[in-house]
Amino acid sequence: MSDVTKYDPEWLKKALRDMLLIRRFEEKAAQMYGLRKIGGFLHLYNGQEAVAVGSVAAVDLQKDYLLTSYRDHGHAIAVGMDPKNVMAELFGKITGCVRGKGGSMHMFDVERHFLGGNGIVGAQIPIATGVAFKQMYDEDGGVTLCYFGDGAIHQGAFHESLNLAKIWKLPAIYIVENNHFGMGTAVKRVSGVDDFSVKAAGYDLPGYVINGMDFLEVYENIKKIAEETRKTNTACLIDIKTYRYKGHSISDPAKYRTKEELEQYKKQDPIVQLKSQLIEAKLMTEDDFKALDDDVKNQVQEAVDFADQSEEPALHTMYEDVLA
Amino acid sequence: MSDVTKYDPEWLKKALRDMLLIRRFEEKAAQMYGLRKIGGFLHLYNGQEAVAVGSVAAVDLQKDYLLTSYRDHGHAIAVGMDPKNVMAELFGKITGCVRGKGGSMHMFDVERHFLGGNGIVGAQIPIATGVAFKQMYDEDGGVTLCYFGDGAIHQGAFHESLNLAKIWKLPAIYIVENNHFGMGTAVKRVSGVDDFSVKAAGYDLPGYVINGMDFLEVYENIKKIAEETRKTNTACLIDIKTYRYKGHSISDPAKYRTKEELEQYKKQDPIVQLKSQLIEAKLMTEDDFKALDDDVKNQVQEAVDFADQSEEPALHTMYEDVLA
Amino acid sequence: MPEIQMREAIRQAMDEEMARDGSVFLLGEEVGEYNGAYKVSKGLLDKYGAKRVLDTPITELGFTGLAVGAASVGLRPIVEWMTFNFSLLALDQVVNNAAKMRHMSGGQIKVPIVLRGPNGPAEYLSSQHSQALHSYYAHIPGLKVIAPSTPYDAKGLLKTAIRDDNPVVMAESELAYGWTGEVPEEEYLIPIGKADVKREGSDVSLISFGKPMRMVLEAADQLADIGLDAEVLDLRSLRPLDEEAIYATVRKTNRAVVIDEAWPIASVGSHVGWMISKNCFDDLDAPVELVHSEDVPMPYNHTLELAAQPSVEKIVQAAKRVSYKE
Amino acid sequence: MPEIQMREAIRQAMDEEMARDGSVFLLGEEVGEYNGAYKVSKGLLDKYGAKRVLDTPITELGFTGLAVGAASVGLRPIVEWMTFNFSLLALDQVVNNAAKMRHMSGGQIKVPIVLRGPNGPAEYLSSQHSQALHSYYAHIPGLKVIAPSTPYDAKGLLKTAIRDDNPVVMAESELAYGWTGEVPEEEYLIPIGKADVKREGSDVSLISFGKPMRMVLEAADQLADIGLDAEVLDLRSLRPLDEEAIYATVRKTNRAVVIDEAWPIASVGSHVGWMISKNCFDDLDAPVELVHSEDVPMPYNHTLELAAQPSVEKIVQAAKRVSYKE
Ligand SMILES: Cc1ncc(C[n+]2csc(CCOP(=O)(O)OP(=O)(O)O)c2C)c(N)n1
Ligand SMILES: Cc1ncc(C[n+]2csc(CCOP(=O)(O)OP(=O)(O)O)c2C)c(N)n1
Ligand SMILES: [Mg+2]
Ligand SMILES: [Mg+2]
Repeated sequence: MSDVTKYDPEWLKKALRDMLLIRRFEEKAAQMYGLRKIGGFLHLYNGQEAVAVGSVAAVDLQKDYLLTSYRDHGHAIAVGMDPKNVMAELFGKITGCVRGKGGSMHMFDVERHFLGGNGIVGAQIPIATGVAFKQMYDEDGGVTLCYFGDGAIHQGAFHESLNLAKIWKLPAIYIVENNHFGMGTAVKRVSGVDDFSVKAAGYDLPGYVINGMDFLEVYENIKKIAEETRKTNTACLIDIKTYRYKGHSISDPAKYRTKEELEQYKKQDPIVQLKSQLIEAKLMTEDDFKALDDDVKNQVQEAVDFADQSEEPALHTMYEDVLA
Repeated sequence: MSDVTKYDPEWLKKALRDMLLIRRFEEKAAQMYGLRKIGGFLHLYNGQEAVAVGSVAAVDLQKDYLLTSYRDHGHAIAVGMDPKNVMAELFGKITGCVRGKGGSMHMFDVERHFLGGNGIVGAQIPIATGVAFKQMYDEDGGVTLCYFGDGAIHQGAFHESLNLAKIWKLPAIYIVENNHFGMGTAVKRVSGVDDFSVKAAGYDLPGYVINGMDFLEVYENIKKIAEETRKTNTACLIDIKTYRYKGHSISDPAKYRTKEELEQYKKQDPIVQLKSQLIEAKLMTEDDFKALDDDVKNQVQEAVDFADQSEEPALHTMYEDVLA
Repeated sequence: MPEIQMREAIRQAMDEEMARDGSVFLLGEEVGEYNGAYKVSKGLLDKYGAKRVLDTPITELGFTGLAVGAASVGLRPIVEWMTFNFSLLALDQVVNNAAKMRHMSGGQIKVPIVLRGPNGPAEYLSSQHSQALHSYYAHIPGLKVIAPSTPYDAKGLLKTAIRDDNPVVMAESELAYGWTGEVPEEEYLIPIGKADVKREGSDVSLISFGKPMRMVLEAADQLADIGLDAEVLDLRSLRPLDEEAIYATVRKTNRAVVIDEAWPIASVGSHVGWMISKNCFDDLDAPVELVHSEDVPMPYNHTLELAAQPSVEKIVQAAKRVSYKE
Repeated sequence: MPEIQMREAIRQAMDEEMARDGSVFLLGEEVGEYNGAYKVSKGLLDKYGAKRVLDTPITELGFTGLAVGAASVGLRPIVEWMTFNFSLLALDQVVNNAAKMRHMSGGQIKVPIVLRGPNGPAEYLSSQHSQALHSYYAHIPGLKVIAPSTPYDAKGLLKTAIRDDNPVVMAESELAYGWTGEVPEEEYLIPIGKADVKREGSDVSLISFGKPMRMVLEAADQLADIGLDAEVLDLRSLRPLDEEAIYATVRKTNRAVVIDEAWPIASVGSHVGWMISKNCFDDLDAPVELVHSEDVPMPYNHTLELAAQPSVEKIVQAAKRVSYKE
């Protein structure tokens, strides 16, 4: 466990706030789904907050990029998107970050270098490789973080991409957000290996394993790895072990796992952990945390109000954003 | 180098004859292409004969299967197909093994468990995995040999298939016929690794490297590996190093490699090697070989005559073999 | 006759055929322990075990190709694609192998495989998850393609498909899985390639298939209210197309509206429109109208999403136009 | 004006645009050291270096997706697919990303990518290598699709495509790479979406695109010999379709034959057939005929292979049929 006292307390509190914001946002989204304000698939990020927040904190979104799957609210908030536009997107409103076109699975913020939000399992891997290609082409010193699930790694797109990244020296960081399940399927039922980092050797790339339940562990490792990638232009593969507390999507009761397993992970909750570390180091009190949480809850409520009061897109917008 | 005296001399001579038959067949096919008796792509097998002949000799085609790419004449002859029907297929005649429907790239002989002949690079890999699936399903003790090129291994289909073979315990033997080039592209220009067998570990499968220029080395290794696969139902990946003497297809002048490299491989010619071993062990004389070669040449000429004299398919056959 | 859901009818077809023939097996993402993303395969794992009901990794190309290979040596796989959107990843194996192996082998091989799953838009899913891709399969010789609109048709067609020695693609619909309809207890089969008149009428022919059929029947009711007696033809099979049935209804009514929830260009719908225009040239009293989805990627917003698709209203309007009753 | 080959015209377009704009680059199998499987990219590696002319591994999905990603952040990739047959492996990235990223991002992203290569049958290649797959791309909103038939059109259209901020698919033809035609030395662009009357005539409209255009023009000559004055419209762009030009020629001649080398069902050809039938209903003196490839996988045997495709003879016959001159 890392020593929190090495870090600027304000920076740590910002990270804690970001994770908490994601958590509360997701809880609220689930509630809004129940009220039928949101429809379709809703893949929540509860439990995985340290991955997005820790890794985004470790890179520089002036030059670095990130891309992920449909489980994208956490990344959207981690890069600093306003929860208002994220919630409005879930509500399908014109004020949504993609104008009500995409919904839950397709959050994008090009200014913040967040390129979605992809609904096809594994499809973001070649795309991210192409973003890293552009970084190589322009020699701009950036790296691309490509997140995908433990289910996605078996897709051919993964294999083709890692080889391309290797031979063309692309600064791509491939991150398996290994939450142990692809829908109802436990990793071990569909994978020949337990530890995905071993696959890196098949492309002569470095592989790493990181505990994704700990913000600082994610941050420090990604920081180091990203610097290495920048320096060597050698891509890498990281198996970040994490866990999703909720079902695959909102309609999934998650009967395929035990309560004990879930409780086991909740004991390592990334928010609780960082909060405890901060309190232990006397950088924060329980009351401070309470205040922070209230503040976050307010922000989420504001997002809901904003979404609720926003307009639906006009019919003619259906013909927009098809061609440039 | 293996000791030839361990083996039945007739069996060895049969292997030598098969390799020679492939060589002479390919030479004749090239000639017929020049005479415009054959059109389209013509991917020759010269130099790689020990791979098909050695591996086919090591399995039992009563229960085992094989599938390969468009570079399939060698395998067709190795499984015992009559060169007449293979040549007639190249000529596009109704007496061709697939009735003039397929040409060079699509030799099939279901009775001999040879399932083609696939023109899409890498596409035979999932198909072969499915044939191995059937062997697992029926528990019939068979194994499936799946041959593909050093260019094909980067296809997503490879990655998806090996994982499937691992988790479902399918008796598939994946053989990279590594002839060092995919068309004009040297392996090292498009691959992150030199030795493909290392990729096996990414699926927790065994990986092997074999010298494909030596019939007995191929035979003995595949024999051992096939028995292992039969016993354990664990697939494996083999990097068989070989070389193609001709261009990728008949129209390719192969300017991308040096004469020296080619000569280097020709020194290890599988036919010359086995012949020398047999002569050295006094199992054969130069005259015997000459006689064998004449016999083979006759057989190839007969195949040409047969093909030449065969009928073209009638127009209405175009509508046949589309649906069962 | 018992009323059952579409998902249950599909399940029954698979169940009965699996019971009848040990070479039939089911594979796909979440078809086993999860009982299917849309619960179509519910109970089959318990009944037939993990050898015959296989949860696959998320590898559409790999497991579809595997199934094609298994079919080529005598098994009879049913592949469930979680949705047709993802089947694009497997398309090479369908077009270049399933549809071609018999041809390439000069008739030596048959590929008795069924490829099925939900096609077309569901709700609130945006553009990657809301595509009606049946035209891609209907384009390819060597395949058969069916698209049932009722539990009765789904069961009868799927049983036939499983017994067919050719690759058959069955386009279902997520929204239709809950639709109910009568299905007899005794066994029956429905031939592939036969359209079905779902409603007789004399004034105008409404021709469709799959999910839009429900709207089409509703539109027919509304048309009746304004004195237009619509005949409704359910194609059921998109390859082969039942040309005879199509021409018969148009020759009867002299007016046709084709309804296809796909995008218009190079669709089954516009193809049928051309076939009718060509082969019933002298019978047509009005141009053939096509009701299709707007030619845009599907928006998430539900109002826009509905507006982008065929609707009862659009069908009624088209029928009125071809009847010069505007 | 100099006469150059089609492959040279395509090369010139890429060369000029690469010289003009450093963000344009070319990738694909064998495009570099081998100078292209069909020598279309000859000399470009020498001129622009390995950073801008990249030989890819055989990974259609991966390198196409990579190019889509690179385009989404400002580069302008040209992807050469060795043939369209292999593009099926990349289709998911084209349909679900190239065509959707702008939509999914609410207009934040543009994807200026060109996807090109030979489409349709060449010779003696059997069924996996002889498919005309343009209908698949023409079906998809979010893409543009072009199919030039002359060196002049190829160069002008490709230059426009490279500058276009949208994904553009260009269907070429292996057999047409050697065709020659006049191409001016000075720079020119051809807009995407405009059809071109390649021959004026008054008796019957022959409407086609891409490789079959050459047969179509030959058929027009033969028709002239028997007193039928054919107008030949080259669509050039399959998405968007130039509806105005299509209707204009049909309204002039009152008879139409569409020629598409694809299989018939759900093809661009039958779609155009329906569009004409619907929108020129009162102008047509005969049903719209479609000359298409036989609905079978392509045989290797050359006689059968030719018989399976459109031919001058078939076009002439169809034109005679619509002119009631049989
Ligand atoms: C190509 C494709 N196949 C199937 C699906 C349906 N699907 C959506 S999410 C999912 C599970 C993915 O699991 P994983 O990669 O572990 O990501 P997680 O949901 O756990 O974040 C599946 C099968 C899809 N969207 N795309
Ligand atoms: C999917 C696909 N992409 C491209 C091609 C064109 N092509 C045919 S053979 C070949 C090279 C294959 O090399 P390798 O796998 O090493 O096999 P080899 O020819 O050396 O036996 C290519 C690119 C194809 N047939 N299929
Ligand atoms: Mg997961
Ligand atoms: Mg090779």
